[in-house]
Amino acid sequence: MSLLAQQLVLAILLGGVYVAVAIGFSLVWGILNIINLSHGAFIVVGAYITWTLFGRLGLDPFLSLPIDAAALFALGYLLQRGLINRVIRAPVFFTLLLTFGVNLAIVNLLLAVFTSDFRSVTPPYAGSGIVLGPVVIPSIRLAAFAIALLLAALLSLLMRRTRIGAAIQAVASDRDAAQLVGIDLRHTYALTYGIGAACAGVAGGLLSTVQAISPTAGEPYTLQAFVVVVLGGLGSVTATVVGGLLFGLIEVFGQSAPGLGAGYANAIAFAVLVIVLIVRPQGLLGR
Amino acid sequence: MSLTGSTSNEGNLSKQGYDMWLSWINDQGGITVGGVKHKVQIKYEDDQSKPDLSAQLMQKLITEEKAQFILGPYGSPATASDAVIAEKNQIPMVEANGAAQAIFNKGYKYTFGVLSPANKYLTGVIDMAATLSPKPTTIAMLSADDNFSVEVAQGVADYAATKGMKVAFDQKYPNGSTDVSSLVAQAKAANPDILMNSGHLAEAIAINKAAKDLGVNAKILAYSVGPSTPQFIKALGKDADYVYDGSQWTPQVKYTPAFYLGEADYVKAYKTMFKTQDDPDYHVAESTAACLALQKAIENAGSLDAQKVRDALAKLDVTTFFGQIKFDSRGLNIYKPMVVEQIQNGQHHTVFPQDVADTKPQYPTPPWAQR
Amino acid sequence: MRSRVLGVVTVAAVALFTLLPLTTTDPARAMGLPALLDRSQLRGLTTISMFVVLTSAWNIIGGLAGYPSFGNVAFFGLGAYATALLTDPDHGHLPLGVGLLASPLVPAVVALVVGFPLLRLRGHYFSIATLGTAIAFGEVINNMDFLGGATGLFPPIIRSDLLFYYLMFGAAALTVGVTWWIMRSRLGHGLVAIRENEEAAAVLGVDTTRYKIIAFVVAAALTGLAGGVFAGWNSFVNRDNVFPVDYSVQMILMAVIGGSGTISGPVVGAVGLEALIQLLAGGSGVYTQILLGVLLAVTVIFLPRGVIDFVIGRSRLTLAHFRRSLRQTSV
Amino acid sequence: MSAPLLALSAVTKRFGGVTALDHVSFDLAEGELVGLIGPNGAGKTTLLNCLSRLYRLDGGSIRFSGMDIAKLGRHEVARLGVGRTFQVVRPFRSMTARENVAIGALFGSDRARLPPREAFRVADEVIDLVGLGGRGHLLVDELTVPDRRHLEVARALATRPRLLLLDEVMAGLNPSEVAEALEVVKRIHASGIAILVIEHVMQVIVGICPRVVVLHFGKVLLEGDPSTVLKDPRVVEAYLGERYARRVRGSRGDG
Repeated sequence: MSLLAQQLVLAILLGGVYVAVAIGFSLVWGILNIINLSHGAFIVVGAYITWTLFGRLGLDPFLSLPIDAAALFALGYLLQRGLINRVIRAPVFFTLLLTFGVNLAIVNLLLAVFTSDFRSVTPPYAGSGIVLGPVVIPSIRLAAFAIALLLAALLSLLMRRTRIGAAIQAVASDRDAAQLVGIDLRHTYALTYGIGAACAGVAGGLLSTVQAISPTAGEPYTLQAFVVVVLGGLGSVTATVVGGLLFGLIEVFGQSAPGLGAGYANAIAFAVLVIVLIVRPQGLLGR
Repeated sequence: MSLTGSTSNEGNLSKQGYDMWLSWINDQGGITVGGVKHKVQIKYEDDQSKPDLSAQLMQKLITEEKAQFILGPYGSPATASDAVIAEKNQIPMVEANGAAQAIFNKGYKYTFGVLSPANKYLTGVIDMAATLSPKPTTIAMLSADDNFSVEVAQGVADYAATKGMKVAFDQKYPNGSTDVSSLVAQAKAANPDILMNSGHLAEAIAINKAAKDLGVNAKILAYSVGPSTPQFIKALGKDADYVYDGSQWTPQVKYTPAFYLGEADYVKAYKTMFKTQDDPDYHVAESTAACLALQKAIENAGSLDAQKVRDALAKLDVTTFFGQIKFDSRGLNIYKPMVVEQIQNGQHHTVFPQDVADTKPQYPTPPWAQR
Repeated sequence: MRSRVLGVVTVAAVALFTLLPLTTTDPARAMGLPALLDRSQLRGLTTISMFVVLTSAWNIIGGLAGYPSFGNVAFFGLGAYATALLTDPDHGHLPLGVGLLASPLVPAVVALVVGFPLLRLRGHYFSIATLGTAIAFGEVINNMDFLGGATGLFPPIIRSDLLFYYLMFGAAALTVGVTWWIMRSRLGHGLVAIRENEEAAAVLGVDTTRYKIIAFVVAAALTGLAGGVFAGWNSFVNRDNVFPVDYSVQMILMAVIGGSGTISGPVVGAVGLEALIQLLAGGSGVYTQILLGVLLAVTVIFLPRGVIDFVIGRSRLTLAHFRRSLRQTSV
Repeated sequence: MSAPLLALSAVTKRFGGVTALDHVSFDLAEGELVGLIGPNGAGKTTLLNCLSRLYRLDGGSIRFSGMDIAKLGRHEVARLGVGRTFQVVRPFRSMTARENVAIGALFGSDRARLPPREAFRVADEVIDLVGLGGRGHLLVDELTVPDRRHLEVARALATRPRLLLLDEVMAGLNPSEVAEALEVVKRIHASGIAILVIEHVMQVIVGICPRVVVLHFGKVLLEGDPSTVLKDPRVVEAYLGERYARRVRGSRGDG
């Protein structure tokens, strides 16, 4: 019973990590119709920025999150403006390939700079937790969870309450009409992609505190993001949050399914993915 | 050799080990064959941590660079692929970085491993645990699902019972898993005296973090691969303390080498050559040992003929700074014991077997809350 | 005229790649021919042939039918495992020939079964679902003890490099031949119609479900055959070396860079890119990978229809062409 | 009188809460030419999609030459002899006009399904028939907008259908182009193929269709000969209502 409660807590906290991982990916997919295969690499870049600032300047990992966001926003903006905008009207398969190429380049640049050593940020307060009877709530994971939800809330506000958000929504619903009312398409696309990358940067900063990172660690994150978005559905922040939490539950409890075990974790996750795709392609909350 | 890609870290360490021997032997004027000294050249190719590329490059080295003998690549999958190439070309390969035993059960004649095989990786920890009091009795075993890690876990499962211990929890997770916290929670529920992981550095770090987060207060935390590297301590800081690992070699072991350097000189030479403060870890040492085995076999054979050197390897029995090197009929070095290391105050110490240990294990590991 | 030139080029290429390997060091000595190739170059040619199979087979489902599968490596792995299981002395212990027979069959049956649900998905969804299926297959097999578990399987070593070269080259020729036949048949026209507009194809009477399944199964069988030959050649099969996601990506890159949806594009892409990778191999892998990434980006942006478009003169390599291509796809 | 070629009985289709087709029933005889008209949103294209089995019915039945379409696959409907065009053209863009049409002849109805060589010969004939002669080698992107409409018709025709469904093939054409298109329709009809012509602008088909069916809000408003139908106050109101609505929208400035 206490194990069940502990698993549940971990599943929900893990879900928070997935929300952070998926939220930028979902935005870019929903608005630009790009499956951003370099999303995982962005996350890793964010993680390395946090790691560097922590190692060199002793900056608390949670304080470096805004810096991650800003740096990744700039990177994302420039990439979209300079590169991806040029094939945005080509078949979706091409943007997929292009972002794969970008991913390859980023990962290997990171390898050249940071080597493939595993890094992890371990602030002094790591490992402390709130103990509720037999259940432990690790404080770093709890903080990461809270920040992931805060990030989702901020993004939601940005999309609904600001001019930028309105422009992004307009571009997503009707490109030509948006252009007619004076929205700069290139700029708006680049903004969207930049915001998506910034979210990835924050996710990376969070991940560096709970997991070990290396330049090649990004691919699983891209896949996780994809699964989360498919589960929740495209097009809203809420859907991503639901998808992320659900995926956390599936991961944790799928592993303890009798007769299967953790060795099948990916198989279980993808089986769920394929079933959802076939039964309800728009996702659980998708339109 | 995996100089880039997912195992580039270990690959580069192994290359350092080869280079250590190379500079030493050429300072001596080379290998003596029939009274004549032959200078040695080692050619490297970067297999990018991909087994298929490794085989391709191995063939290239043999045909284009006219490689006469092969030093193994890094990792069990690449070693398995390269063993086939060695076999097809009938060129002896001495490998130091692929411990999965399966490679040696196939009747290959040209592959020799200086390592203790995978199933021995963590049995040393069990041997040690049996000598401690209070004696731990239950083990929770987590394992990645690659061939090497599975063999390590299997070795523990087979061996624990003979020492009166019970594996209370045994789970595999996919290689490269990003989150293992729920597995650790399950392991915790089994309330083990010993928490073991058979995986890689990233997972060892993640499991140690999760163990602290969730307050898993096992008396022994032991991970197959990871803690022996300096990175493990850098990544975890004080939390790395008390962790055990099974190691092929540690700078503290004391053997009586028949030739080449002793441990202390080896460590000193390493630090000078690579301008570092870090001690050489076992990847470096085992790779140097592979070179030593090959050197000795060539000298014993008194010939550069591949067939004769192979036969000399099969008969080899020599003690080096790395320990005894002697191959069974499969080409496996089952005669060298694994040593157990523990991290104490941010330093690696050898704690078992007692005859090579430099200090006693700090046991039991204090609960996380009291550190 | 152009078709005659192509015919001559094809015959010449087949003749060259059939005869040239006879000049590899050992057989050349045996037959008194000049030694023009060494064993490592022959191995390189075998690997190139393997990628011709993978890329051309991918082209049938990805290029012709327009279903960009990211999971074809699963068929390679299944084919390899089928052959390995039958030939490994600890398991089937049957001759290689028998093992090879199973290598296209097992993946074909699997493709038939998973094809029905998967091929109902389109675009990104199909790509990722196939990728997930491939990863899942690798993982499940890795957990199956009767398939050698994580250790893998070990078919007996057969020392003839030439044998495996001819097997792989034969598989490549077969794949290209099958593609050629498909493209001239009703099937090929139907597949292209599906790629261009599935509903329009359906109302014209194309049995879209059946055609997609056929394409998927044929691609799976051919990919599996390459896997089977690889198993015998490499004598070692486990999840890490026959289910690498890299292969799925690599075949797509090769097809796209060469020009997908054509017969020669995937061949040119596979030969060119794999030769380049082999030339650069041994150098630092990091920079090879960065180069690949840049090459991919350049192709996607400037040569969306692949290199073959220029080789066979369908488009001219001019600045105006680049500009037009950019104008069509950018904002 | 023999059984009708096409028989719709109480055909119903819903999208979420909206009923797009509500108990639509009418027949069409072998070789007959019928017009299907109605204001925007009346459900004309939805009906066509039901006829070619792109949509599944929520009620009622469609029988084509005695077969229940609901039990067939999309391609089987085509093989029985139902050809159609799309209002928004859906050419195979990587192919030439000739190849596009050949797809119809390669597949299509049981009377088509020719081997590749013959399919291309038939394609050439059909291309001439619809007035695309000499432009068969062009890629779709190189064709003019009216030519793309003709291509759509040619492709459907090459399937050798017994019933051809034309979805607003004349929308957006200028008067001389419309006249040309009407000629093509007449020629096709003269060869014995039954045709259901959908048009938004009814004047276009009044001249050629002996019988029209009026659809309004998913229901059959009435059917009969064009001159009677056109004068019917309900039809006038249906269209007027739309025009009125359009004028109101226009004055708000978002037309």
